[in-house]
Amino acid sequence: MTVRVHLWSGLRRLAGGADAVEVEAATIGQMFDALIALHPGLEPFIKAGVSVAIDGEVTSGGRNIPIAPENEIYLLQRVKGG
Amino acid sequence: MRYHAVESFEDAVRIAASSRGTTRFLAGGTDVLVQLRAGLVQPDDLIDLKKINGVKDITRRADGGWDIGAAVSGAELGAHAALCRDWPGVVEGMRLVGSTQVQGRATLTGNLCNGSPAADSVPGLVAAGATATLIGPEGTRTIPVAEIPKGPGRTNLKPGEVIKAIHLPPCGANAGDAYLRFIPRTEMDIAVVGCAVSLRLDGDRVSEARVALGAVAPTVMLVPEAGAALVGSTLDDAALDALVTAARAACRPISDKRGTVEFRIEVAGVLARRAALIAYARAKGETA
Amino acid sequence: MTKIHVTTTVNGETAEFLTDPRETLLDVLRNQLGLTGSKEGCGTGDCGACSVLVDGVLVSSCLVLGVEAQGKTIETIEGMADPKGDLHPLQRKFIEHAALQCGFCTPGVLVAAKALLAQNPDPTETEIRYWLAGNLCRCTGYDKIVRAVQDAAAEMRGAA
Amino acid sequence: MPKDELKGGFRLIGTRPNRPDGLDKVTGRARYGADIVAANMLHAAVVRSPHAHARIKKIDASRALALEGVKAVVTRADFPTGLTGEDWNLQENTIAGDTALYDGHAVAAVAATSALVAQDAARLIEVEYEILPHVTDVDAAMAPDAPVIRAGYADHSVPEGMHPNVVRYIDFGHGDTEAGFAAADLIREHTYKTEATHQGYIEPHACLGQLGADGRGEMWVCTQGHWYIRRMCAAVLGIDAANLRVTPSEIGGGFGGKTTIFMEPLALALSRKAGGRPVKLVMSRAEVLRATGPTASASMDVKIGMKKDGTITAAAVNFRMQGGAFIGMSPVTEALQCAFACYDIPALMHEGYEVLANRPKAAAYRAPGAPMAAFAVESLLDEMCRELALDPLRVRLKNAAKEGTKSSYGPSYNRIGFVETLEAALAHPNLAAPLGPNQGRGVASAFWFNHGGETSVSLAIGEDGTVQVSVGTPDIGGSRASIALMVAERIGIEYDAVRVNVVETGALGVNEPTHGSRATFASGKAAVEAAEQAIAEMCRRAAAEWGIDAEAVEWVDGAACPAGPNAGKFPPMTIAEIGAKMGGTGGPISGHHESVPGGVGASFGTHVVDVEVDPATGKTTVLRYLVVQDAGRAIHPAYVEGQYQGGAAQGIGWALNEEYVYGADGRLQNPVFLDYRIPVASDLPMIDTVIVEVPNPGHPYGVRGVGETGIAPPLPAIANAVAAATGARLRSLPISPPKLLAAMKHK
Repeated sequence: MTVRVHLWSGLRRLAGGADAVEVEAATIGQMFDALIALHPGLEPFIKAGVSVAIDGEVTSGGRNIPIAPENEIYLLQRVKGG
Repeated sequence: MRYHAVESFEDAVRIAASSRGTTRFLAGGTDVLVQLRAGLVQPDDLIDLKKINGVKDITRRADGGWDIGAAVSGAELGAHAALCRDWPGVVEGMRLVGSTQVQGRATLTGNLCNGSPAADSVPGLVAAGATATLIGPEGTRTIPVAEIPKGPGRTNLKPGEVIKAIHLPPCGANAGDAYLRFIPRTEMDIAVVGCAVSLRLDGDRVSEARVALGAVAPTVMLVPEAGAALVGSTLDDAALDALVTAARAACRPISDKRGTVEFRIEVAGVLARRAALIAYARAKGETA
Repeated sequence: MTKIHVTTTVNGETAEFLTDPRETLLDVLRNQLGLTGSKEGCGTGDCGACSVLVDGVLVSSCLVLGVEAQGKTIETIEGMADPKGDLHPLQRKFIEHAALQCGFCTPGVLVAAKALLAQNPDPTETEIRYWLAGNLCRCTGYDKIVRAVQDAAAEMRGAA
Repeated sequence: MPKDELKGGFRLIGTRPNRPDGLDKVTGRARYGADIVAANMLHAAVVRSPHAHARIKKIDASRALALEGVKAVVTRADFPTGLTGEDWNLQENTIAGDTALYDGHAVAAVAATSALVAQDAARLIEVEYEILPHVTDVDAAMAPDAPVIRAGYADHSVPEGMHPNVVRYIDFGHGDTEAGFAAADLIREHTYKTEATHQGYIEPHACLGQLGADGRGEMWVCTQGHWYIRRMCAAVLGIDAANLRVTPSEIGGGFGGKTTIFMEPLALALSRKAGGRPVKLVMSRAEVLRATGPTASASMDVKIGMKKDGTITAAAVNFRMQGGAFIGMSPVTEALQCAFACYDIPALMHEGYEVLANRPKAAAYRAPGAPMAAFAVESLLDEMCRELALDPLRVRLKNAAKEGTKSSYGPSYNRIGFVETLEAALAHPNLAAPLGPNQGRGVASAFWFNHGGETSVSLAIGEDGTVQVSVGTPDIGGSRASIALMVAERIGIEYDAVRVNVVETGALGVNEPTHGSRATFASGKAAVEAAEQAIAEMCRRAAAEWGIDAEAVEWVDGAACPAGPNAGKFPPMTIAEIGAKMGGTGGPISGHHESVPGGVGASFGTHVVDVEVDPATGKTTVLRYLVVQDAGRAIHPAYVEGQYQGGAAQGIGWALNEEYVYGADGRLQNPVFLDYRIPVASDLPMIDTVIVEVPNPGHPYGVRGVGETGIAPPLPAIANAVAAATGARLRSLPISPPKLLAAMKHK
């Protein structure tokens, strides 16, 4: 399954300038692995921890969370709270 | 630290004189305990004055003036209706010190002896022409309150000297006083500027006036030029402008975390004007 | 360091303790008498969390020495409900009005509010706010505290 | 969960029962961090650096150790080496290594038989410092000549050529900003600054720690999150997390500041060194202000393009924030993400820098980053509305983000309630209140994400049919009550029949702290899930008793009932009956839920404030204050209002009076409540609230978090009101009288 992953602009420099990248993945974990394989420059950011928003909802970023082509997928910098 | 609950000023003075280390007198304790706790001062001898006979008394003298004991709290001052009638400005200055809780303990003498140029009760006392009786190893003396502050945190009390009582002159007829301070909140702050005005009227005209400023110089100070600006006037705009100019001219403030030089000078004039209007209204018997 | 023996009355009961003269009344209440309802928020008389009554006068117990308690009558939050456990109207109204969030300032606010109502049974909003200006609360914005005091005052006036 | 419950019609939800911990808290019985003692307990005190930046050349504790009653002294040498990343940061902040990095940085700690002896001993520990150049201001710390606080900590994101104090760079955005600005009728650009502020919780940090030579220990501590305390202490001390049992005390306020460790490992290290005797460590207020986790100070550039009708065509921001001498602490990312989150803007660019400075390690503070961002963006928006003579609320309405809007930080919004807050504000009577001379009205809006986070909840049915719920999120503002309401609502029993306990680390799986406005959302959602499990089991027990299929049993009003006439004719079996005989029907009945809950619903708020400014002194008085915020659904409205009012009060303090004041020597000048001026009762009016309810579809009862959003709008709302009252626009906080008076003279 091909999913479309939107990157924040700081990541775009490391992914050939595109604001979204298409990878083959059925879970968030597969998506991370595919992104790193495609653009190794993304690895330190992903390893440092990112949040993943699926259809507008910020998830925990758990690797087993399923994703599908119809989902709107965004990588976000991790958010804290008070 | 040794704690001494003495029963006379003579005992207090004797213990202070015989102490080989640091001595502190305890009246309300609202400054001393803070300093103790912060480690700013580590007294060897702490002499509690509150058990001395008469230190909690507020007494009207035969001449109509008032004697206020060294351990009279702000709350007690504020509860004394006759004193409040005579010297509302003196009392309101003291009543601005700290919270309700602090008022239960804090005293005029403590506020004075702390030596802060921002002490809220001191401008009112200075404007009123109050005096203080001091007792020390060399005996007893009475001096104007205005002569007690020496600089931030310092007083002109001699080593081992302690204030027994504060005396207010008779307020007399057609007199009024007022104290105002500026703080950024409504309560619980140290004055950025303070101003007391004490005046007497002859008809509508000011016959005597004394103006004291706080937090705009190393000590609370009497500003004779500011008082003079009011004398002879009906507190018209020209007189008030002259008061403002004189008050500002006397300021020698610093910039610190609580305010800037420019702000303090500006606001000193604002408060002088407002305090004069209140004092004037009080002297005329209007409630304010 | 020599300790001093002090006899005092706390919430109607005689209490005795030995205190280092540097210890505050708050230290003594909390550490020696086990009355931890009075809190230390600042130690400098600025927050009111340690409010108690000494001989009926509202004070910050962090600004009173333990030795000064000799022969005095102290009232703390632990003595506010009646001995059977029935809450003071202020305590009840604070719960009902959600006038506490974290609850840390609450004992001090209650003791201070009780002292206010003892001398002014019908305080205005402004009087309540200025009386309680020395009781810092960081959670509530004071709105519900003021309402709870007003409501308790009304009830107490009605009951009197 | 039946979705029709989102429509309302509840028995308990939305009511205002007394909180279960109320009695303890009004009688002084509730036990906070410093309220506990242990047998054979020692007391600790901490030696702190008086310098903003200094090399520690020598620490001599011999005089302290010679004092009678002193049992242990620890320095960095007593802690393990080799930590990395945030663990190393935590250790470094707990106790300085070779360099003290800020005024108040812990250097050594001592345990003794009394607090007074510990304090005396701390004064006897001699530390020799070599003073190093320091910097505390964020812009100064980025300047080419700024002293380097720590070289080599910049992460991969920082562009080349930046000062080594710049440790992180963030940028994101969408659309064509160049074209967007070209389409604007009015473009304005300004720089805004906010000073650091402190959460100002009234309870200072306090803990009682015990650690034996075997690496097993216990801790009692006031915290928003005891699993965080456990993990962080274990890491800093090099012990196993499971060997440290952490029990949370009642907590005297946190607001984000109690989500991390500051001095807790010192108590444990002292205990270990003192033969395992328990050690109590309580901070003074000055220690809290100097050496816990205030928020960041910020310097922010904002540029907005607007059409004459108020349509925002493009915007760009560049934020710089320092979060102390430690990487990862400044909330610059969150600030950027919140900056334009209220609006639907076609072209946006966000850039931000995280900067090191000689200040304490910042911690979270209520919607971290959002207040600063709101101050900058909402102030500029207000200026432009005035310039174009447009109504500021209607301009916000025109540009408001809605369901489906692509958010400023990336993903599209689900159902959100921003428009509803604006409409409610427009309809509120405060907006029609007449204004007198020197008075002005200001409005502002803000957004906060809210958060799910790791959550573990257990629920057990009692023999009498009452229910006990174990949660891991400390109750700061009434969450026991809100969770009990939801569980009681779902099970169909009385509110008082549910007891919610905040339990220690040994009793549940890992829980994140009470932060991110998550306690009622996440623990509440998990508690409802756990209740579902228990209900299913109770239905099974009833079915077995009746000899019918479990599917033929439904749960109605606190009892198992046959589902429809075909299931059989049995009288309802109540929870009390099921509980009474559960020992014979299969054993204890409980429910358990663990998750990182999704479905988090963002919360938007709009505030309206009226102020009066004394033209002669520049003193601002708040006359009237209105908070409108979307709660999703208010489970216990009184505590929702309390969050709104408390957030507003903190924001008002930040706007008018609160600030960290550092001297030229790098020392904090105002580490007492006398000079760190939080609002007192007489500073504030009653704070009016409107609870907007646009249910969050991701929560069984529609809850959004409500705790954080409310702190952000007051900063710009007050600045906007002051500008309306005086014509003077302050672009730096606080709006202190000296600053405002000067601005009024020079406008």
